[in-house]
Amino acid sequence: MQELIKKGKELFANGTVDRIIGWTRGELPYDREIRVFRCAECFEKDFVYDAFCGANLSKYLIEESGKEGKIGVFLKPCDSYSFAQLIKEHRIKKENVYAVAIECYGKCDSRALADSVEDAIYWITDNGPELKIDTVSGAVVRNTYDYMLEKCAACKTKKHAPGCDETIGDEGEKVDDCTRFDIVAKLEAMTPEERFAFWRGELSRCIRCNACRNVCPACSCEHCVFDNPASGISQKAAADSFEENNFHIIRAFHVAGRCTDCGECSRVCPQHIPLHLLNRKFIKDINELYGEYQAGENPDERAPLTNYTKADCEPSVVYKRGGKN
Amino acid sequence: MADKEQIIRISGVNPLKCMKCGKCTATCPNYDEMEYHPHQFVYMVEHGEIDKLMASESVYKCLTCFACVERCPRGVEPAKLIEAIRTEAVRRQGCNRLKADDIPARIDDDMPGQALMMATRKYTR
Amino acid sequence: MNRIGVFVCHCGTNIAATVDVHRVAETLGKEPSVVIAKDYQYMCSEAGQNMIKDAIREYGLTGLVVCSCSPRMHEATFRKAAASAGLNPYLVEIANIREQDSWIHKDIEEATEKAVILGRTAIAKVQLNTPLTAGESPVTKRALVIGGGIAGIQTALDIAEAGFEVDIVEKQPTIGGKMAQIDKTFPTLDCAACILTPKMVDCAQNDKITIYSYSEVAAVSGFVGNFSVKIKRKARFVDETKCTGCGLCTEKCPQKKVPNEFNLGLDNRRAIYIPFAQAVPKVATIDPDYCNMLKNGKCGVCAKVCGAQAIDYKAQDTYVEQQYGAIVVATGFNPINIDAYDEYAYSQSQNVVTSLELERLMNAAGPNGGTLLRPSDKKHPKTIVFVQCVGSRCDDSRGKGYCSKICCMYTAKHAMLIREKYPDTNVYVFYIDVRTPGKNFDEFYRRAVEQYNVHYVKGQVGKVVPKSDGNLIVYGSDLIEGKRLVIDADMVVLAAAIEPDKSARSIATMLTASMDTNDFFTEAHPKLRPVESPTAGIFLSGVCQGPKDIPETVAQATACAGKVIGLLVKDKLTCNPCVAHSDELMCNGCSSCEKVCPYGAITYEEKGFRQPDRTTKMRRVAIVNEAVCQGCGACTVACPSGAMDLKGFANKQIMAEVDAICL
Amino acid sequence: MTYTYFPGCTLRTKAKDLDHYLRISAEKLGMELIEPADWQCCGGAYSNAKDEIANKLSSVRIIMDADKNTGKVLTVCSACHNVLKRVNDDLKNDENFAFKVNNYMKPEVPYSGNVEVIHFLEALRDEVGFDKLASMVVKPFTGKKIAAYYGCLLLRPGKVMAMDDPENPVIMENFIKAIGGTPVIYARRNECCGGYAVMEDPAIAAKRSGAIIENAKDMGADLMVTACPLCMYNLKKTGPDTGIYYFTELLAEALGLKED
Amino acid sequence: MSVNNEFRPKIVAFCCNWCSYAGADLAGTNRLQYPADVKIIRVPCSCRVNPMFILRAFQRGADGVILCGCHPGDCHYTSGNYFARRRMTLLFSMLDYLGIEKERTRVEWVSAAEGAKFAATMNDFVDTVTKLGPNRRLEDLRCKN
Repeated sequence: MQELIKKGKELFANGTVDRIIGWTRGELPYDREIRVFRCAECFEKDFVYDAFCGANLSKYLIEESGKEGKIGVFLKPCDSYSFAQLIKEHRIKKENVYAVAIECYGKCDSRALADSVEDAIYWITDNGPELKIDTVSGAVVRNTYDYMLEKCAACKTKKHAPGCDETIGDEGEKVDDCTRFDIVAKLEAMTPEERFAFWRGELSRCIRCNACRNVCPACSCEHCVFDNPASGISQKAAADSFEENNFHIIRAFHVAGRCTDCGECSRVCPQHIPLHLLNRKFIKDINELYGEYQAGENPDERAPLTNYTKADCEPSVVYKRGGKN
Repeated sequence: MADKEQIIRISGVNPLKCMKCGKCTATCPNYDEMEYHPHQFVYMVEHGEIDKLMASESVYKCLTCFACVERCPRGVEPAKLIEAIRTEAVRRQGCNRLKADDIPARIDDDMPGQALMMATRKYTR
Repeated sequence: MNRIGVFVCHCGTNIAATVDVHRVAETLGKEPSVVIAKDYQYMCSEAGQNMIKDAIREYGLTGLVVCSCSPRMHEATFRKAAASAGLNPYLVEIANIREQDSWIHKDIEEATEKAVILGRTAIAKVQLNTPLTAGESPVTKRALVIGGGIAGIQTALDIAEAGFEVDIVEKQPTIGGKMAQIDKTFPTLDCAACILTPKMVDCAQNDKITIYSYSEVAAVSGFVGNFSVKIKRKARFVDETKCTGCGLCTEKCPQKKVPNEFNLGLDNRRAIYIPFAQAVPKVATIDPDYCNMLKNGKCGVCAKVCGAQAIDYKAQDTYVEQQYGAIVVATGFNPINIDAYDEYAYSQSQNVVTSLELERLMNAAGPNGGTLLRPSDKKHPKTIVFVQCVGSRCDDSRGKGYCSKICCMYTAKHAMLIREKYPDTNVYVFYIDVRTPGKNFDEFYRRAVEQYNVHYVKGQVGKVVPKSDGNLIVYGSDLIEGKRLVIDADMVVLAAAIEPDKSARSIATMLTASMDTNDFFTEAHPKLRPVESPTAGIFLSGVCQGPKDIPETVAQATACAGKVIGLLVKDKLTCNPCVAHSDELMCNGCSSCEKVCPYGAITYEEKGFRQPDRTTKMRRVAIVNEAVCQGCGACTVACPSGAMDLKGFANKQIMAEVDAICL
Repeated sequence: MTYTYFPGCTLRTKAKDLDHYLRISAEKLGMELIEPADWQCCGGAYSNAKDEIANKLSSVRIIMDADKNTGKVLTVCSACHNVLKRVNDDLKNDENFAFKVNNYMKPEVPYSGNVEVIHFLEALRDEVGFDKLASMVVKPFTGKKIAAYYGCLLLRPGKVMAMDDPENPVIMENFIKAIGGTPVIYARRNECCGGYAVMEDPAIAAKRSGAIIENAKDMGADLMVTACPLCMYNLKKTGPDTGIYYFTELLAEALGLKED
Repeated sequence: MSVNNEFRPKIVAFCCNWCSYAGADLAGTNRLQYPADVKIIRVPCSCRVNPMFILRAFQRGADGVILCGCHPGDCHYTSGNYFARRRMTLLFSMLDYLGIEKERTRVEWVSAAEGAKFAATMNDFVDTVTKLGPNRRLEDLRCKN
């Protein structure tokens, strides 16, 4: 963290940026909020980078990069793909952003951590993998790795997407034994009845709070199709169970081929719906049917849904693959 | 009474596909031995004249060599029709074309067993 | 408030026999916002159209639904009627209750119920229709003709006659096509070369016509009025502008064993050649597959003898890029490969020939100088058997399902010419049917029988057995006499089916013009628009559209030219107003739409937007070029925000249709 | 290359030569033949009647046996080959037939059409290769004009037998070239010899076979070869007793395996 | 009118204007029968069909949705059906993943010349959907107004 603060101050000092977007402490000891720092002093004072900084900053740059001046940003590997993808889609004006690639060893699922401690927490100190938790009845110690966010436990890469201006620390590698498709595969192997029951159980909890939509870097439309009366599907709340499905299928379809699998949707869902399993299904299908594709990785590559080959499989391939009948 | 539908069913042949070009008859190697020729089989089945065909010696003259089947421009397969009629004929009681008693006189030392086997299949129940 | 009029057509009994049209009108009349619902015998008739026009004026209709035949048939008719009564033509919707209802169902109850639903669906859609005005696009006043046979030549000449530039692309070294190979033409028996070659020369001399011979179409982009075509000019290793066509090189070339394709391989030519004496352009071409110089650098004779110094062994393929307003397909035909019919022994005996080979054998410029000699031993044939329908009229597994149309007549011609020239030759024609519709055609056939005593036998040949002396034992059935004929013949002539040229398939793909299962080009309407492809700006000339004889081909070629001229005289084309439109307030500028647009119709610009806080924010937004957009709608689905929509087929409209069907 | 070899009845009796020369040649060519211990007749003739099941069951047994070992049935007798290939085709493509057969035979695993029935000629062409065969020839038939007689069973129906072009076959001609001979092409090589009609009326077979031999001789043949014992019988009965051979005999001779 | 309680599915067919809609017309011209349960919506190209339309159809009670377009390579707009092919493949796979019977959705390429194929396809699809029965798995998802 100190290295990051040093870098931030330097960027302010040499005039590279006039503001930096970063994480800061929130209300609760494990809450981290997003803040735009406008001076080196406030940055030094309030900037935080620790086990609770899971939030992906790239989406905020759509708005921020449209403003005058240049903004600095720290990007974890998974965030950097969203950033690159948004540049590719002309949403972020790269010339107004100074991006610093930073290392990440996995972030903590604060809700799970809080649930593991009986007493009220009033402070947490991140000592590397060890978290010292001060509660009203005394301190306890937890290991970050035992309370990792799903997206970090199934981390796909420690390597940044191209497009950052500089890197702090060593550039990582892709994770060879990435497990992110395991649950998708498990679902695929179920019978349709089982799958239906599974998804009904999950999606029926949706309260249409739109948290997933609002956090998603791919879901960054000026006006969401669900708010567009001309789309024929605009709606504010899930009127019935179909609407829940409809919303999530369409949302997943709209980001298919553009979703970088940053996992933010599931992280923020107050109902703990594993929304990433929808996105990962599309990613898995795309990889299997049209060749490996990672959104944001290659600025010149066409997205799978705006591309085709004459030899593409027919939709009837669906009848042959997937799970049991 | 032999039924046209029965013949069509067991042969799997649709005589209506015939465009009456006569190529089957032209190409039949055993034309000279037959009273009714392949195209007539097709035509007569179409018109339900099964009994006439069944009673004719022509039924036993077909070599099932499939020349007519292979060369028919419309895919009519006359030989299958003829075989269906022959099958119907020999399936009837006492209608075996080849009688056991007649066989010894028809074979000689060189004749392969295959001839007898095939003839039995083609001429008897 | 919408005021919708519904009109239900009986189409005589076509609809009314299966659909209770009164009930449909009555039921739909009760739909909200429907102010008038009527049924009538023929809505497309003048009386029917007047009924619609009157209703538009009387009720002040804001939308019109016609329940009738397919919109592909009469949508334009009813739009025109609406427009003439002051209703925007795009406020008209058709419910297809004929092709997709009355004609495919038998149960009146079911068909009526479906008609009501289809009517409701159209009502649901029309309420969301908006008035549309068509834009305009310019027309490039130049036409491309693909194929330089008689069809392409005639079309090109007619277009040039009207004063427009025309380019002919021909893959062979000369134009002329199949007709150049034919000896005489039916039913008049005039010499094919005598009537064709002057037209070829006309093409060469007409300053409006450019001939790209030995060339192929490599790529096509654009749309009606504005096609852009890349033409590949294959290296002929002879400079067309220098070659005088003297032919010296073709006499001196040492490589003499090249099968002469113009004579169908019945004799040989040199590696450098001019296909035939009257070739246009009359320039030599080097065949790279046989030329020793090109293959191993050892020869160079032609370059030495060429006074014009036209030979260039280093020539490469070149490309020409040209703009056109219209494209004519005249890719023609070929006889099929008859290997699959070897019961006729074509592969076993030289004396079994195809009809086109016989044309060359009888042609004065052919391998025998016009004397009919049988190929194996150059003897005069005394008995010739013609076999009709070789590969035509077959079921799908055996050959072509269609009648090749020209064989009956050319066989009568061949038979007649042989009997005329060699009265001692016996001629048999085995036929399944003799088909001679056409002016003076049956008379011609009867002359062959009555005047020339050609033996027409109703039946088919089943087997041909060649003998070592070159004779052929022909087994054929005579169905009228009920017997089999065994004929000892000198020659057998096979009327091989014709099929579209193999190059047509790839051309169709480049032009996005549709083809039928036999690879013949589909016409926009089988009866009413026979020379146009369904793809706007693409026209069809000759056999590429279906089997035709020369008179029909020329007639169609001229008709096709008429259609092309009709297009090229226009300065502007009315565009399809059903095009994509981006709502800039919703647009993210993400470029997804641009990536899927096949026409490059979408561009982006930075635009300022007033914010609630009175500042202006610059955003990248998509702009659709309405003249270029063809209205496929690919962009509408690629757009994540729904900013992109298609006029006439808007998201809301299609959803309304879905809802009405599922109600 | 391992095959389930089905010789068929005739090869054990009247057509021992066809079998014997095949076996010694196959060994030389590196083909391993496994002859099932308890094979039975193929059924003799394929029944074209759609309602005939029983006639085809003996063929089904042979095919199902092969399914358990090599997956490839090798035959040489034209009749056996025709019956086995067509029954196998029915098993693959006639759902109704396959259903009834599986019901009746009750195999442990239902047969789903994995077995391939191939003729010895096909094996020579596709698996040994005529080029390789030619390289192994020690006594070529140089200068010999040899007429291949296909008959009808080997080629038809063309779609099912799929061995070669039914009207313009080349497989035996290429075989003849491989053993050094000059093939003679004549139109009646794929016409019927009279077949089983010899039982009905020997005169029919005599006429059919006579025309074939005459055609072959007229086109210049010194020798004729066939794959079928019944063709062999009919041809020999009609024509000369010499000059007509099973193709396997010429093969063995060319490979230098023929005794005497 | 006899009361018939047998299940009749609701089928929505999206047909591209250039090939499949014309193919459907040809089926009509040739009087080839297929069940009245099929209702066709004309779209300019198969690529115009938004997954939202298909979901909407199911929402409103359709038992099956079929999309017909020009054969790959023959698209009137050159490439529309290629995009449609990818979109529908992924959508159908997703529906299957959510446990919705995959046989309820289908894509078929039908040219303007294939009237017989159009009728045969519709007969087969109606048959398949009829066998599946009413859209039970989506039933509780339905929006009944």
